[in-house]
Amino acid sequence: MSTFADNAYKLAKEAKRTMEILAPYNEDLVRSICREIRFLCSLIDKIKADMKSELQQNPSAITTVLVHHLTVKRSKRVLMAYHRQRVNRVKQIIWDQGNVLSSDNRIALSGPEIDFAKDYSELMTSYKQNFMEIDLGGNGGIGLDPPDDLFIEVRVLKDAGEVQTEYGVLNLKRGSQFYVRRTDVESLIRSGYLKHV
Amino acid sequence: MDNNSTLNSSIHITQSSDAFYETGLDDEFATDDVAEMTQIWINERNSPEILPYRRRLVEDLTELIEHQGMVAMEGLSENVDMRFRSMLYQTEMERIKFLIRNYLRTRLYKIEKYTTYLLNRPDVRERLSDKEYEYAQRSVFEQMPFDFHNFIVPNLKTVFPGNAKSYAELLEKHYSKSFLNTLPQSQQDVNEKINTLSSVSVPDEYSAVIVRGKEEQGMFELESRRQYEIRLSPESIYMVRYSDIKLLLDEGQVELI
Amino acid sequence: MGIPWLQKVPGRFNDSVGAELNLTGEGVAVPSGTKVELPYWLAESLVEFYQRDETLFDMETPRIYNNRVRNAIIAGPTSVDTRRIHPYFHRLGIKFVQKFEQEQLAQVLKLASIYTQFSMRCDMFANMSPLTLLISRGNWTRQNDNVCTVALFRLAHDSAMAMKSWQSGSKPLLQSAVSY
Amino acid sequence: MALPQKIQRQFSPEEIQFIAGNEFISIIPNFTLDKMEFIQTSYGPFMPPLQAQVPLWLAVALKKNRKCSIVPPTWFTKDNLQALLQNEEDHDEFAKVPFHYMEIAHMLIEVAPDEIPDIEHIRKLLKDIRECRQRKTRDLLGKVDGTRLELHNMSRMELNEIRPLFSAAFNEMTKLQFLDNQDEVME
Repeated sequence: MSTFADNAYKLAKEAKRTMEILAPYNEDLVRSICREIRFLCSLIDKIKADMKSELQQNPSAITTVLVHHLTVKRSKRVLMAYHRQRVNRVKQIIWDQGNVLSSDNRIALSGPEIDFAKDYSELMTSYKQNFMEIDLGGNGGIGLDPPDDLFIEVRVLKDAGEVQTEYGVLNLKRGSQFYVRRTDVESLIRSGYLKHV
Repeated sequence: MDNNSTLNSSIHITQSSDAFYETGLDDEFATDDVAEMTQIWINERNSPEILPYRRRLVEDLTELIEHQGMVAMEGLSENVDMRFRSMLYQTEMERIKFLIRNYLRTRLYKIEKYTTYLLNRPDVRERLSDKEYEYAQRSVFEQMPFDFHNFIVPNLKTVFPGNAKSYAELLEKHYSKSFLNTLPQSQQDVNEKINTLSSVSVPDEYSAVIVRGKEEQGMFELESRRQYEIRLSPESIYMVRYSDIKLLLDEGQVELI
Repeated sequence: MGIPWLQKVPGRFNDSVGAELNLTGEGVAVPSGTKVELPYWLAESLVEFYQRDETLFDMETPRIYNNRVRNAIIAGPTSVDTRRIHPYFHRLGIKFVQKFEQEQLAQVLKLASIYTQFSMRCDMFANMSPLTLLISRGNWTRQNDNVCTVALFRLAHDSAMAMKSWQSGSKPLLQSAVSY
Repeated sequence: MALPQKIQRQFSPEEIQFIAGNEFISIIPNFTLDKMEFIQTSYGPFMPPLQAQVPLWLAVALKKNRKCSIVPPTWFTKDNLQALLQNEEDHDEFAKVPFHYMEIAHMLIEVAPDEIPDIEHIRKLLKDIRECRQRKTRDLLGKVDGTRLELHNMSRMELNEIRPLFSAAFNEMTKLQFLDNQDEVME
């Protein structure tokens, strides 16, 4: 067997290395660590069963049990940390982009992570319902940047006639310039009628 | 410019004097809701632990936004002048919405970070709003009538039909499905509590914050090291341990920067 | 690549340890009193346990904190590159200070960290251009993978980048999705 | 996460600028408008050529719509900034500056360059002041000891800029501090 949770080391290092990206879920390593934990637990049980009341009199056996026990706890802690870090990544994607299941992400995520993403998105959406006036964003909606340019300056690139906005009617004649609500013209800018200046 | 300032002071058209705004400090509107919300948000962003939820403030401002929204909408159908006003009103509304949005999301971030700790500490738990508490952990006993006479504990599955889950549950379910359920029974607890191996995240009370006094109040001894003092004054800014000024912050004597 | 709690520290077991534990990696038993090196996380927990008023394991302070090093740091905090002595000189040292309440080591670490770790590093990037900063972040991270200064460097670096981007006032304009 | 990673340790400079938007500034409106009831308070009436004081965010919105000219604050002149720089260079401590000086300067230069005399000179002075203050900041780092650190006269933007690095250094030092408490117990 390996010495003191070698696989847990590997996973801890991998977690540290991939702190800023969503790396593919390392199922193999997670499984080996779980196997190791099960194995160590069975060893502990066996020693305890074999020695019964004599265990207290045998410092060497106690040391063995203790080291195994601590190794189990350490490995488990690494597993928690690894999964927690990934959960944070997933949550970040759900808040910022919403579409957690883009093909890139889908490859990187484990089955339980995909389920978590779906559940989390629902949980967050139901919390947001309490603040309809404010709009908390999330799911790729409004972000947390301060509202610096609620209204923006646009120049008309192509005649588009009259356009009804929440803020009133705009007569979009080529070359004219307007100061308008950002959200009213975003799609017009995307489709090339207006230019943000 | 000289002419203008003479004009200004002789006619008193503005609400405040030049000297007033020249101080450059933030406390001009110490009593108004928007200024208060701004500082509450700044405090929340900077403190390691979650601070008491300001329900009244959030509700009042939300109502005001709602009302102002209707005023701004009325302006839309009117003349150019009204449309212009409407635009300015909306600009202010967006600023306040941003404050509240950022405040609530900052709290959500902390709630998710310290879920177990928050739920296990009644004194900390009461800093959460009802909605936040529900988000962290729906209380089984609040949702289902509990039969005290017969001691029948409601079945979890009937309490949480479908996907109505809390964050604590989601996380527990996730850890369980990912690895915990393959471990021996004795190792399936989500929350390890053995000293250095504790998996429960707890806010670091000793972490650094930047702080200043709201009013001139003289010297104050640091809780942790009494030989050190800080001056409580709007002009005196310090980096200190959060634990050293926690009480002052509770009492509203200092603000975080 | 490393993490402070993975670092090995010296110590001795007060009783013999069976071969099945494979403490040395060679599959043999370790007689009591033999000096062994254990990862910090394990040593730290083992020292907590007593058997008949005797500790199971005694941890020793690693050589990297011996008197020679300490005196050198006290004599000239900037003359000792603690990162070359050990990549986790500071972080591991803090653990020893907290665990064993070693006052002198605490003082030494204070000297070493303030001068060599923080101030000097801070000077290096303070006046770099945004581009240099971008490139240097990668290099720094690779060359000094283990050091806590990397973490500090990153913090300062990210602040500096955010400031540069704000000062340049480059607000992204909304773009047309149509190409001409 | 509910709070994006890049703003978990500090505010973004844009957020600090947002906060500075509450600072008051004088404008000269070029239009007449009755008093307006905002959520926070009311502003106006606006009657050219009389000066009015409004929060910076409102001044910026009016200026962008060419509805006013902005009166730069008294500290924002070539002479006063020159004096400030001199003061900054002459002393080891930070000179007293308006708490939002960087953000206000930034916004004024961006939205009202036409109303700032000697704008290029002012830019240069601001840069020199900033560099001088940054040097002082670096010296300050050596004073971090995990108990308390005086940061008097630093502006909000500067405080926010140093926050992640200084907090990390401070927290490291805090871990080395427990012994001082013990000394105290023994005394």
